[in-house]
Amino acid sequence: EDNIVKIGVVAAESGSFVSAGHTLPAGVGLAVKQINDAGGIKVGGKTYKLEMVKRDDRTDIATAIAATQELVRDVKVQAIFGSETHDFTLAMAKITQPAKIIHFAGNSTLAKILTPDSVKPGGEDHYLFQSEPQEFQRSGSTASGVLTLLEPLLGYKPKKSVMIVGNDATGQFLSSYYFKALKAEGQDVPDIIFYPPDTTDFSPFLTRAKSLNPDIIHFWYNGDSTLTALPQALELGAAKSYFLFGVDPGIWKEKQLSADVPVAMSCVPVCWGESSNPKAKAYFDAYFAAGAPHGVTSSVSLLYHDYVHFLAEAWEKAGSFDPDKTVEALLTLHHQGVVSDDLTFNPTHQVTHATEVCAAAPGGDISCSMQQPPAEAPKS
Amino acid sequence: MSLLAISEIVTGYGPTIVNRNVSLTLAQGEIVTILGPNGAGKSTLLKAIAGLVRPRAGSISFDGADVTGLPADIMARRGVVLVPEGRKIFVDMTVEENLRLGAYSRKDPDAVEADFATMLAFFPILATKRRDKGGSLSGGQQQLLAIARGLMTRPRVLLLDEPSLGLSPLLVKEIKAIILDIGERFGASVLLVEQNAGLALAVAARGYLMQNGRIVVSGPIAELRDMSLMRDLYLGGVAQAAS
Amino acid sequence: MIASRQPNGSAISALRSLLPVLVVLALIALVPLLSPSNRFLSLAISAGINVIALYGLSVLFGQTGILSMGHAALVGVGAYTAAILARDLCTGFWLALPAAALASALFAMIVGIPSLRVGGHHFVIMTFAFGQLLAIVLTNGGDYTGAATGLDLVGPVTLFGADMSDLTRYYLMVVAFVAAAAVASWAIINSPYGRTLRAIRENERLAASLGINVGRHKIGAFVVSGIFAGISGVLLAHFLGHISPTQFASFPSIYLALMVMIGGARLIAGPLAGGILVAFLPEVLNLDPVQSRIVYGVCLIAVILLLPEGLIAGVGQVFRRLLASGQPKQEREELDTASTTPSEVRR
Amino acid sequence: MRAVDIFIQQILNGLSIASVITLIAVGVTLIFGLTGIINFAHGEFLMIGGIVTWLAVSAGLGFPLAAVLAILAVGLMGYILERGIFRFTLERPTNGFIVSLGLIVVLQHVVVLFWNPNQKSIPRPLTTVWEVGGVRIASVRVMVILITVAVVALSFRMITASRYGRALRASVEDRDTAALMGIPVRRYITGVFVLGSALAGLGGALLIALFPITPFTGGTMVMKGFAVALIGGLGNIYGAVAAGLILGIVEGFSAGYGFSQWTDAYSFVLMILVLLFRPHGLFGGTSGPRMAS
Amino acid sequence: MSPILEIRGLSKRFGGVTALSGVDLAIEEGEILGVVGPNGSGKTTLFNVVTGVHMPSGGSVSFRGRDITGLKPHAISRAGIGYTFQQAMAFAGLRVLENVQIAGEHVRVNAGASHHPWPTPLALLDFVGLAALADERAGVLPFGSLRLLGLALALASRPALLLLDEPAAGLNDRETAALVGLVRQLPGHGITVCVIDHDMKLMQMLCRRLAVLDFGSKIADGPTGAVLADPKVLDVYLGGDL
Ligand SMILES: Nc1ncnc2c1ncn2[C@@H]1O[C@H](COP(=O)(O)OP(=O)(O)OP(=O)(O)O)[C@@H](O)[C@H]1O
Ligand SMILES: Nc1ncnc2c1ncn2[C@@H]1O[C@H](COP(=O)(O)OP(=O)(O)OP(=O)(O)O)[C@@H](O)[C@H]1O
Ligand SMILES: CC(C)C[C@H](N)C(=O)O
Ligand SMILES: [Mg+2]
Ligand SMILES: [Mg+2]
Repeated sequence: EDNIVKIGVVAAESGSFVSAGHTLPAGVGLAVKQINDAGGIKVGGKTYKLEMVKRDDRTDIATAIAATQELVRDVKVQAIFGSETHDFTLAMAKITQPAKIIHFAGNSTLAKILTPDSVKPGGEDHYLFQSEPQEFQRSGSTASGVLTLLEPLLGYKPKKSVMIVGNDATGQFLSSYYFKALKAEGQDVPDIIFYPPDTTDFSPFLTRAKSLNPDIIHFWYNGDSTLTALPQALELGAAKSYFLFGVDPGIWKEKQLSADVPVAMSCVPVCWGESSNPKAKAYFDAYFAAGAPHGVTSSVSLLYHDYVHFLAEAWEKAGSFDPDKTVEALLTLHHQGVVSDDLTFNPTHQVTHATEVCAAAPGGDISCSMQQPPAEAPKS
Repeated sequence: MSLLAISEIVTGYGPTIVNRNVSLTLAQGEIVTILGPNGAGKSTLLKAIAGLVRPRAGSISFDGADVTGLPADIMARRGVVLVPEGRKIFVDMTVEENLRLGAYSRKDPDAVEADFATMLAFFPILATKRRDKGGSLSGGQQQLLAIARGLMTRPRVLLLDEPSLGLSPLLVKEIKAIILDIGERFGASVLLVEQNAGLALAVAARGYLMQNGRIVVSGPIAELRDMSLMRDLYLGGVAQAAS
Repeated sequence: MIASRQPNGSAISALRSLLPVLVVLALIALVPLLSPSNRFLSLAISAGINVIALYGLSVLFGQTGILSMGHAALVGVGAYTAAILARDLCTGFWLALPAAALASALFAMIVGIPSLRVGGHHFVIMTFAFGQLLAIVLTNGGDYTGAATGLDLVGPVTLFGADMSDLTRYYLMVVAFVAAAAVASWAIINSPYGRTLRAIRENERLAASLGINVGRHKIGAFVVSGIFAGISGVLLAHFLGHISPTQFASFPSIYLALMVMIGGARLIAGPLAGGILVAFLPEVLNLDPVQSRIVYGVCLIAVILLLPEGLIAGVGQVFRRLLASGQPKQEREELDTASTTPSEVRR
Repeated sequence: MRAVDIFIQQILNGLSIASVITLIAVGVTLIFGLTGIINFAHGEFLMIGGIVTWLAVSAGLGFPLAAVLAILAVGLMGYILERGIFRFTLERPTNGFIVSLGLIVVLQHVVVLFWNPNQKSIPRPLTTVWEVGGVRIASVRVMVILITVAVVALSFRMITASRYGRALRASVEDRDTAALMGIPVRRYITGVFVLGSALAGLGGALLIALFPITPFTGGTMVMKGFAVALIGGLGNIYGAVAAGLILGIVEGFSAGYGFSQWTDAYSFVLMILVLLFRPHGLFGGTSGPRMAS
Repeated sequence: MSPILEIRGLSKRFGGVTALSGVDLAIEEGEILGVVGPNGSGKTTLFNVVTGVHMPSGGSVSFRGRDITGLKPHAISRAGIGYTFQQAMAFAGLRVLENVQIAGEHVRVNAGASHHPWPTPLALLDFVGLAALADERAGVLPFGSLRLLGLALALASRPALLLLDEPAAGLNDRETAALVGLVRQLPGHGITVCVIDHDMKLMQMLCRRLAVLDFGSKIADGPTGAVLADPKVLDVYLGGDL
């Protein structure tokens, strides 16, 4: 008889945030299946099979909280993944942390609470891990990649950049880092233009950007909005080139997008449509074969997939499900994942990994490259 | 044969029954009155005839056809028109618009214009207020407007619910003359509900006395006037209180 | 001569409407004895917190006839007040309660005064707009409001030294607050003040002619509803531990209005029933979330069409009709008349 | 780019989205002003119009035909909903309003159920972009503006043709008394509701011609539609058109020149201010049937 | 003795319509004053201005020596002036008894309203003959009963001066007589009455003094008999003999 270890997932399978929500259980589920197919994990001499217990948060915080309570206290999971919604995650952590449940979440705003003080043993977020890099790293790698890839396509060195950013938690948080990263690359950034999250008519924002005469307009960060905005930008001739955060070359091709100017794209963390990362193809083949839809957020699932493996390895290394020992193991391990051969958590429970940036030439080919993150945050 | 014949009609609102087995008739050109105390069900009966309230039982025939349960707009187009109690004029519309609405379903524009002129001549006050909102009229002026609007429909049967309400003695006299004139001028019959017994008794040829939703007495006006029940229910109090 | 007659004991009959609610709440308070799941407790706490806000809405809408689409914003003011006070002044739960009630009441007044200047439907849209504005202000409020990410609220809730953060204890505390809200709203409904509000609902002009300061009382009702909302907000903030602007934007407001309508805004049992139903219907029927929302929307429409006074009143009516079916016909007619509203009122 | 070009460009930007909002506002204003029904689900009608267009275009139909289908489908939906639901709430407008809130939930999730919650878009029916001076004019936006102008003008004529217009207003004020004048009140109310719905259907088709939509697109659009209807004066078509223009331009300018993150706030503040000083809207409107609670 | 209500030079214009022009009128404590005049002569407007529904365009109103011109309706009601509407009104969704209870709850007894011990709501219903309907919803009452309820409501607000706008409209002779019986008792309870009605029998029974308006001006004011015999009044209002 196999022993079972339960991993909880809280994600939006309905409500307004569904598009991101589906990727989370898909990535976790895939990893769970792979581990079980390989015989499960060995901890303390016994073999365990993993079981994913997922709960829909209905994009509703009360449901997210109830689901977390249920997973933590009724189902008694060993770890929790989720959610994709920033404020939900922060509220969930109030439950998982006192209960000493290992909690993985991708929200970059977690950086606000993951401080050396809070993650130390006995700190209030000791068991909380951010499955994405520190924001200066992602911003830094993205910015340098975008500029490097666009320069040859433009035929000159771009000097002026304008950012267009969704005015929600992610956008507000991320944009300040990306702004600094662009500055560090020597860009003149005259304006960061925020748009309300449900905007569909981007023309006023784009016209404003156009009036600043930019070499690049950076759409930062919502993939769906970006896809809405790009055709309008092209129509207005708003800039000499564009950067679309979070749009996969796969989407670019599937939607048969094209532009008369160079367009850069980036994926979080690796692209599925066109990639320079050889391991990624196998992952995404399995991922889509399992029935997951092609979407702008599909690649994010990769992170969750890797962290389930990472966690499993940590448990094996700790030889126990004891949360304190697990944390210790997580902090000392170097995991070989798809995203990176050397996934490690830094002292504030965040990881470091590369970001993939691609660029489409006008009417032509797409080329991609993995961008290594800067070691240090730019001095502002 | 009578123009309008109501037979054994039952009406009510929700679960409450108002009229029970009421029958009455109205001949071409006739003026008939329904009298009765407050809450007897007179207005409800008129509404049922006009099609605003669906009768629960019984039948209504008009001009030889069965019209039971037809909606108000169809009844109005056939010529059975109610001037409702409590001056239900359109307060946000001008006097002229109110009058023209009366002629809504008429297809004889020239005659409508003529009638419009006649109304303004009948009721000079409406002519001076032609472009004012109905709601700005005084109570009595609104009553006149409601009557005039009813006449603009060129009814064949005019159901008048308390037309003298709120009119000055002078205007009551004029209204009396107009009611008497309706038959001749418009060829219409009139079914009149009135609390002003003086007016009702003066213009009607026949009358029905309604109590608790039923017709209790009917007959020629001269007979009704002398009936003691009538006096008790309807007229009697004045003398007592005055003494 | 004017004779003197005493009105009959209506206080007792009024109490009869409160009693079932208190009995139900007492039963609900016993639920932890059945060792329910933590999911249940958690959902029940959220539902209870909503119900407290709904009692405010029922005073505003059920009694005064003012439909607000910005009630969640008032809850939000309470929640943010609690979070900001805790952050800046280390204010605890119990001190936050009066402070948040005050802040929400104040905000209600600020929204109410201009909104009530424009009557009828415009009012609904105005409250909606104010709700949206609040969310926008919170989103762009920088570090002070935590912007789109929102604010954390840490710090235990204690009562007589006992830590109330434990789910069961928090549950019991919320049930107690719900009971208090029910009693408060019952007291309002059955006081002359409640009658005054109903008078305004029925006919403002007539109310004014009888010495009622219509404008002031309408704003007053708005403020009262704000007090309920503020308290609900404090409970919510302490329960979630983290609040953010989207929780208090217009759609949560719409849902609050729906809940109170489903339960019935005029009856004391209405908010309780509405809040519980909406929270647990999808759970109980175990529907796929998308389907459950469809079912729930259809239910709402059905309730409004078939039982326009809300579920509780509707069920009560059916119940009375069943009871009355044994009695003589005449009496039954009267019973029913009393419970139907006249569709047409003479003007 | 010259400042004046930017300015003109912003006005053009404002006009096209203003067109869609105006279509909603005209529908809202007609339906409310003439039937007293406050249909908050009007935005979802628009969304359905977009979905129908998307389905039709995906099935290979051309945009014009798809738009006609959207108009017909949403008009039919309006007919069914008016007959099946809203007619029973005429006496109590508040109930009609609440029912429409329920409809929002139902319509959104029915669409999610059948066609998932993701964005949907169609290829632009017109792709030409003219460049005049420094200003770029997309032909599809011009198409949207022109269609809106034509359709609104047409509806306006239909509604105000004196006899109908008078009868409609009378029906709103007092249904019973209007019926006593021989006005087929019920048919009129249904007719207006269907017309307003059909306009939303067209609005949806035009919207998806411009931008992708999701099942939740209706929510934000309807708020703007109501704001415009109120700013213009409920029941006042002229007002709705003028206010739609004002709002479109204010939004465009606030995004273009103001603090962009406050873009949404400007329209609400505008509405609140207008209603505060002119409770019946800038151009005056009917107060509509009284709201019985 | 100074009059309880003194109206001086009161005017009211609606756009181009002059509804009242320079009306002077004094109502003596304890009397029942009648106001008559052709339809549209400004009677209701006079009441509306006194009770604060409309702002006057000119002139002043003082009640018991206090200037009340331009006060809000609720303030005027609290000062001690009650009134009934020409269109009968009640709180339609509430029970009849509740209606009267509400009406009695907003009086400030010291502010000029009557000091007499006041009858209970039920007693007031008894007084107007509606006690049997106390538990009905006001919305289902027939017109006549609604008028009586309106009177009960106004009485419950403890007025020192009661303004009645066409209280007998829609009542038959018998009901009118009952109303006369009621209104006549009011001065005995310390309530001064001013009544508008077109029913001359009623007015003759109730009022010793009549004031007549025509086109917004007062054209006669004096003992009832004399006023009704005034040729001017006969001409514009009565249209010949009674
Ligand atoms: N819309 C309604 N809903 C419910 N009951 C009503 C309605 N209208 C009238 N009633 C009731 O029906 C009964 C008869 O009313 P109706 O108006 O027909 O009397 P009436 O004889 O015209 O009285 P009045 O002389 O006062 O006008 C009354 O008891 C009244 O309360
Ligand atoms: N709100 C208003 N707007 C415009 N004109 C008005 C308004 N109210 C009244 N009037 C006009 O003022 C004049 C006086 O009206 P008022 O209602 O005072 O007359 P009344 O003497 O009470 O008549 P009735 O006996 O018919 O009730 C009328 O010509 C009327 O049209
Ligand atoms: C698309 C990503 C940037 C979103 C990510 N989960 C974050 O919150 O940072
Ligand atoms: Mg009647
Ligand atoms: Mg009058």
